[in-house]
This record gives sequence, structure tokens and C-alpha cells, in this order.
Amino acid sequence: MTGTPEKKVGLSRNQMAWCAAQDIPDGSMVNLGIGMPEKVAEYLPADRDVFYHSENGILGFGPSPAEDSIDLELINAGKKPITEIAGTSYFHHADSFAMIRGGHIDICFLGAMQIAENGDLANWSTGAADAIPGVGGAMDLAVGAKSVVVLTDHVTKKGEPKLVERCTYPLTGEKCINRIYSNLAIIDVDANAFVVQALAPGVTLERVTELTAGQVRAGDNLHTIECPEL
Amino acid sequence: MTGTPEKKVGLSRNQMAWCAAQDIPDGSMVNLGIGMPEKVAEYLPADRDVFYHSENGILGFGPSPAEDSIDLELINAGKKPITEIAGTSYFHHADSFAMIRGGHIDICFLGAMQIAENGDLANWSTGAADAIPGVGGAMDLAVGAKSVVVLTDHVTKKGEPKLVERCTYPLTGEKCINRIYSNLAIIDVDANAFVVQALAPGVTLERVTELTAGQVRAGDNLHTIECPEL
Amino acid sequence: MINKKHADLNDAVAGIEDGSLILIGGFGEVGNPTELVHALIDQGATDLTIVNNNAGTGEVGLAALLKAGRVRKIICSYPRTVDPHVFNELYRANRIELEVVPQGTLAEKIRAGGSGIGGFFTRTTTGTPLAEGKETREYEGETYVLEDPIKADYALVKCFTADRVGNLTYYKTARNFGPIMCMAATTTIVQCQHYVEAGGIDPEHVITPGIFVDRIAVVAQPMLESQLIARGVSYTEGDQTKGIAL
Amino acid sequence: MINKKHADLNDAVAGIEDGSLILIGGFGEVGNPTELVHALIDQGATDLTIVNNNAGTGEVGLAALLKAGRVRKIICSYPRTVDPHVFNELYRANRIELEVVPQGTLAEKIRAGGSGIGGFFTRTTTGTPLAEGKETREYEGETYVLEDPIKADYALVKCFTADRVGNLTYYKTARNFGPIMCMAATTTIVQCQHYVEAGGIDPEHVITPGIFVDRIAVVAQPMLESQLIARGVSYTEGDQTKGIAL
Repeated sequence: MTGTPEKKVGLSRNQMAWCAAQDIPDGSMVNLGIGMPEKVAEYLPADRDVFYHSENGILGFGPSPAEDSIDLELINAGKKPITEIAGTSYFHHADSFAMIRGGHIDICFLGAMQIAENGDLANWSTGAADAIPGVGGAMDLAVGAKSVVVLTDHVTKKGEPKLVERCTYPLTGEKCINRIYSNLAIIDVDANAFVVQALAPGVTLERVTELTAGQVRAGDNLHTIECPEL
Repeated sequence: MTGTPEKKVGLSRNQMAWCAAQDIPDGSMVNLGIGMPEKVAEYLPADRDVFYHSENGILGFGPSPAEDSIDLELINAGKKPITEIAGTSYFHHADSFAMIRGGHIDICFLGAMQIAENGDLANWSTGAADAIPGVGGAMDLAVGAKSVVVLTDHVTKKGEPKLVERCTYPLTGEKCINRIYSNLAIIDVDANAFVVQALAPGVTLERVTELTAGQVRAGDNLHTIECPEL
Repeated sequence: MINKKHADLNDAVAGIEDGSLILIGGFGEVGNPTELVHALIDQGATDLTIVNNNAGTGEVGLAALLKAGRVRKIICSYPRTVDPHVFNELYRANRIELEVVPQGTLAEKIRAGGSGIGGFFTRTTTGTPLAEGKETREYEGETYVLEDPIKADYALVKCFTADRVGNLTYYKTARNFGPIMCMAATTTIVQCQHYVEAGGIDPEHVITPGIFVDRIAVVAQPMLESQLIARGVSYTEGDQTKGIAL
Repeated sequence: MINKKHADLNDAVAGIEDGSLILIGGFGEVGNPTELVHALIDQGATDLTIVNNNAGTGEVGLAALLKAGRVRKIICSYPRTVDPHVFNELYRANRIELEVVPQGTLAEKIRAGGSGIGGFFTRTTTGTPLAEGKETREYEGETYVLEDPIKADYALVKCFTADRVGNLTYYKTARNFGPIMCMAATTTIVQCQHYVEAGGIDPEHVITPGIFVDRIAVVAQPMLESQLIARGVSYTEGDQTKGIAL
């Protein structure tokens, strides 16, 4: 672990989203969280038919519309304009979260402040006394989606590890994270360790271990990510 | 109380339904149970706009259709064909019982085997060992409707009181009955007594008391029912 | 490409395991997926637990499944509907287990199962024999009973229109248990009267979003139980392929 | 004859008492019944508890209600939306109480309140500070938290089309909290963009059945908060009648 600021290494944000997109199985029902996860849809391979769910009450939607065809009342959970596709459906909030809590969403992508080696997630509050709390749908997604995936820089802007032994920030959910796409590696969370499955070009397992504050081990098939320039 | 068989006295079944219909306030949302309650709609005064609810998933329906325009998939809870009206809506069972349990139904009419002076209702099982139990929606209606009204003969076919001190049959609901339209009287259930509000022509309070196995008292405005021949 | 349409009824019910908990839609005969149930008889799964509002009529559909000896237990609100002789005989012979659940509680248990709710309190059954042994709690001075959710292995549901991705509409009071049963099963199998391409149902008019549906079989002219009974049908295994009941 | 249409917004919000618990629909600015909220400001009720997914934007709609000092407490999932400066200032000055509820639990609490459910168990919040002090129970080896229902005095909801008897449809993602909020209030007040006679909505396409709706006001050209803010509107009591915000 190191606090030394350094040049950004590993994958760009677009490349992280690209990596995550390649791993989405055909036919999946996918909830994209606000922020970096929204980029994932841009890189979905052409041979995949995926339906996106947004917790405000829509299943099956397309990308942002052209400026001149924005419908202000057709938005995603990030409050950004989206579009209908063939097969869109609308529903109210209780039905939308029935989909989430009831285990009907195959994958959800979330951002993170901290992920613990046991899969605990913290992404809603620093716990600071003067912070105004606000959680949105993250806690429901954390417990409900079949697979909960985090897209995150491996360390904070200050260089501190986001992958930790135990979260120090208030939890969003317990033992809920299945996989992490960071700028350094693709990592599965396996009971009590971060299992590195793939490394960004130029990044070593030692470097990932150094920048991680919990147990790290190599997956059986550890390899280097092959990813286009993005 | 008497076990002696006697000629039917008091109101006919149609007249009981007529009496119940006169007391439905304009604008009510009404659930009509299976059997005698189904007759109530026939006698609704012309100046009342009432929406009927049926727990299988329809609000706002009209009478049975002509033989040649029956839609077998448009039925009420009694599994009888009904018709759409201007303002009909369809919904699933969970929403339908949300209306019932959530207190959105103004009045429901049920049949009864026994009603106790505290308002307990028994109408689903004799408790006999060889009886095949089946409850349908009665227990939900008993707890959920704002006003739960019973239409019933005052005594059984064997002449035994149906209005009793305590139900001996298994309960449908506790302290749930607000009013009873029997062939002898219109009776409110007021905590711990049957309060007779109106008597069928030719029926005395004494006779009602005799045929009732619980506390009976006269309402403040006890009067004789004025009802057409039906 | 997502395509939930299966070649036929037999294909749609393939793989149903012995011992499964299966939700079957319908209220009385309306909304019953009779053709799917006949395909299930031919498919052969046994030792089933069935959830339906009733317990079958005549010797078709659910009653035929019971008669074929495939059902260990039935969970319903009202077994005594039109001509329940198959159920009655099995019940009196102690050859089928019965759990009676009030209709609204049954619906809510299914909705809870599909919605990730662990249990809920309802006033329904308070003070009745159906509340015996159940945990209670007071809310605003009234006693409520704790009920568990129902989560099923399979749901068999009849709808009106289905599209390629599983969006559904229903027909009038045939909607009844369909939408909530679709939510509460690991694998939801529907029979539709009309099949359309994705986009063929207005997004505002979708009743069951496709996320709740796994397999679709088209039955363009479904039969009601009363129609089959009027024709003298008593469904036994294999009749479907002989064209008798369809 | 059932006729839930009121003469205007002021008529529709008449009689709302100080101290009321009020559900206000919307997610972000979409689905917010902004004109009804402005009418509520003019109506004058105070000491209110408000349930909304957010906590207001700019100085219009809910934020204007907060700025007018009418809100004692807000129950929401996410107060930090676009330009929440009114809420932030009140919160930091300890002049408003905040209860944060996860979005799905908030929706389910409202649905439970409208459905006569006394309480329910959900896995959401297990192990988090929001579960502190709450009763828990194990289901299938997972810990669930007991949540109470929300029952309100009033709901203010924006819909697309309403008919005379209160049947409603919504527009795209503006549906969000509308249908469940209509269920959970003693008195549900809606603003509609289109008003039609009974029968003007296909019975299969009704999203909120009329039983859940009490009063209707027509706002043919509702404004979104962002549109009002772009015009420089900061709503204060009486602006509505001066035609400023409408």
C-alpha cells in the first residue's frame, strides 16, 4: 500500500466500462447505476441482446436521444434522458423494486467508496457528521441483484485503497459484491479474499496487492486483459 | 328462542336485498358476496351511482348479460357472467385484495352461518370433521371493508338462531360485523348487543328477541320497515 | 437475441422436476392455463405441490393432473368449486394434502415471494382457526398475523398477448393471479393466445414486464374447462398428442 | 353521480389540515405534481410531514413548500438531487427533520400502507446503519429487517389522463410513485393533463383504479421544475393566483 501520488496507470474509465460490457451474458437483465456504470451500455458487443432496467420504472431502454428529440419525462435513475426500444415496459416503483429485491435482475453495476474482502460495500456516506445522508436505491440493488458488480478506480484520489479488509464507512450492503472492475484488475470477491482474475496491461499482481488493503490472491487462470484503446 | 318450525315470517329474500340496497350511500364502492348479496344490486335506487368490486379483479361492473352476449372470461367472484360499464377497470389479485385489506371498500355484503353479539362472524365452515374446508375471500373482506354487512335469514332451516351470544362454528373474522339485514329486522351490532333499528311488518321486538340467542335491545329510533312487495 | 417463444407446449414444459412447487393461474375456470396443464400431465412430473385458487373441476386441467396422481399437496383458498369430485375423492381417501389460505393472503404471499419480501403481517385470519400457531403483533390496537412468502419453482400462466421478450397482457377477469404468479417462480411458463414481435404491445399497456417470463407457448384457441367438459373430455396422459383435448 | 373533478387546484387542496402526513409523487422532477404543491402553499397548511423520493430542487414545487416553512419533517431516499439548496440550508440549521429510507423500502412501505399490511421483512439495510434498532428475522439463512407501513392523510399525484370516476393513466417514467401513493392516503388528490368521461380509458389500460382517487384537478399544461427554474421562478405564496408560475 502506498500513499504516493502517481501517474494514472492501467485502464481508462472507458476501458473499464468496455471490460465490464464484454462479460455481460446475452439475454441479461441489467441495472446500470449512476455515473461510470452508465458507460457500460456504450461498449456492449453487438451480438448481445440485453435489457436495461432503471429503478424509477422502466425495463428495456436505449441510449440518450438526440438533443432535438429529448422527452423530459423519459429518464433513467441518473435523471438523464433515455429512449424507448422495441419491448420497453413501464411500471411503478413498488413493482420496480420487486424486480430488484425479488432477484429478477441478473447484474447490477454500482460505484463504490470501499469494498471489503468479504464483499461488504460502502458507497453512500462517509459517515461524516456534517454530511447530508442519501441512499437512493443502492441498498436494494446491493441485496437484490443476482450479481452485484462494482466499477471503480482501484484507489481514491488521495491514493488510498478502496479495496479493504473491513469497510470503515457505513455499509450499503453486507457480503454483496461479486466482482470488481478497477483500473488495475478484474477481481472476484470470494468469501474472504480479492481473487484477481485479470490484470490491466503493465500492471503486476504485486502492484495490485500493494494498492489493496485486504487479502489478495491470484485466480486459477490469471491473465492480462486485452482491451482496445478507448 | 324456539325450535318449533313455523311458517316463514317477515321479509322475503328480495325484500331483504331491497332494504340493504336503500341504505347504500351514493358513490359507494361495494363488494357483493356470493349468493343472496348478489341480489342487492338489482334493487339499487336509480339516484345512486355505486361501483361494484369483485375480488377476482374488477371494479365497476353491470348486471348479467343477455344469454347471447355472455363473455365467459368476464365473471364475478360468484363465477357468474357480468358486464363492463363506463369506468370499469381490471387488476390482479394482489391489487384487488389491497383494495379490500387496505380499507378502500366502503361496504361488503356477506352471508352468515352465525353472528355473535360482539360482531364475530362465522360463515365458512361448520367445523365438522369430514367437511372439506374452503374460505375464499371472506376472511379478507371481514377485516378489510369499512362496513361489513350480513344478509341472512334470522334463523336456520331447523329454526335455530343465527344471531348468538358466541359463535360455536369456526370464525371468519373477529368483531367485524356492523349491520345485519335479516328477514325479521335490520340490526346494528354495537360492541356487545344486537341493536334492532327496524322491524319487518308484523314482527315484534319480542319475537326478534325470542329468535335471537344473544343480547337484544331496541335502537333509539326503532321503526317498522316500509318495503314494497317483492 | 432474446426469444422466449418455444416450439410448442411440450417444449415449454420440458424439464419440470418431480417434487416441484408449481403456481397455476386462474380463478374458477377463468385464466386457467388448461393446455399447459395437459402438457404437464404428458411431461410426467409427479409429487408436485400445486398453488391455485381452487382445486380443479370435472376431469380436465388441474383436476386431470390430480386424477393422474401427480399432486402431493394443494394450496388454495377454495377447493369446493364446480364439480370438484376428483379432489373430493382424493382428499377423503387421504391421498392429497390440503392447505387452505384466504384468497387475499394467498395473493399477498405470492406477491411477497416474487418481491423479495421475507414475511408480512396481515389482519386477515386473526381470531380464526387459520391463525393458530402463527406469530402475531399489534398495529394500532389490532392483532395482525405473520405470513410467509410463497416462492415457486414454476408458474404456469395463461395470458392474452405475449411478445418475443416476454411482455404480457391479459384478458378481462382472466388477469386474476397471472401477474403475481409470473413474479414468484424461478421459471415462468406462459401460454398466449396472440404472439407479437417486441414492440407489438404499447409500453404503457404491458401488465407483466418480460423480466418475469421465461418461456412462451402459443395456444391460439384455448379452451375453457366448461367447454371441454361439455364435449365429454376426461383428460388422460397423451390425449393432447392424439388431438383429443386440443 | 360520482364526479371527482374539482373546479380548480385550490378547490382540490381545500381542507388539508396542519400536521398532515402528505405523500408527494415524483422522482427527480418527473412526476412531481408541482402545480398541486403550489396550490398547497397558497392553501396554507403547515407543520407537515412530507414523503417524496427527493427533497426539492431550486425554489419551486416541494422546495418552495420547504422554503415557506411548512414542512416539519421529510421522509425520502435521496435529498441531494439537482440544486437542493433550500433543503440543505434548513437541514444544516436544524429547522427540518430528515428520515432517509432506501428507495425500494420507501416504495414498499407506501404499498404496504395502502394494502392493509401491518409490516414486512426485507433484506434491504441489513448490516447498515439504517437497520439499527430494528427487529430482524432470518429467512433461508439471510437476515431481514422489519419495516412498518406508511399511511398518509393526503397524497398529491400527477397523472396523464383521469376519468370522472378517478381511473388514471400515467406518462412514461412519470408513473414512478403515483400508483402506490394513490393507494396509501385517506384522501388522494391528483392533477391530470387530460380529463375524459368515464369509459374514456380502456378498462385494460387503467393503471390506478378510481377507488384510490378522491379529487381531480385539471392542469392541461403542467410545468417541469427545470422549466420553471429556467424562467427564473422562485415560488412564493399567492404567485399562482398572480399567474406567475402557471
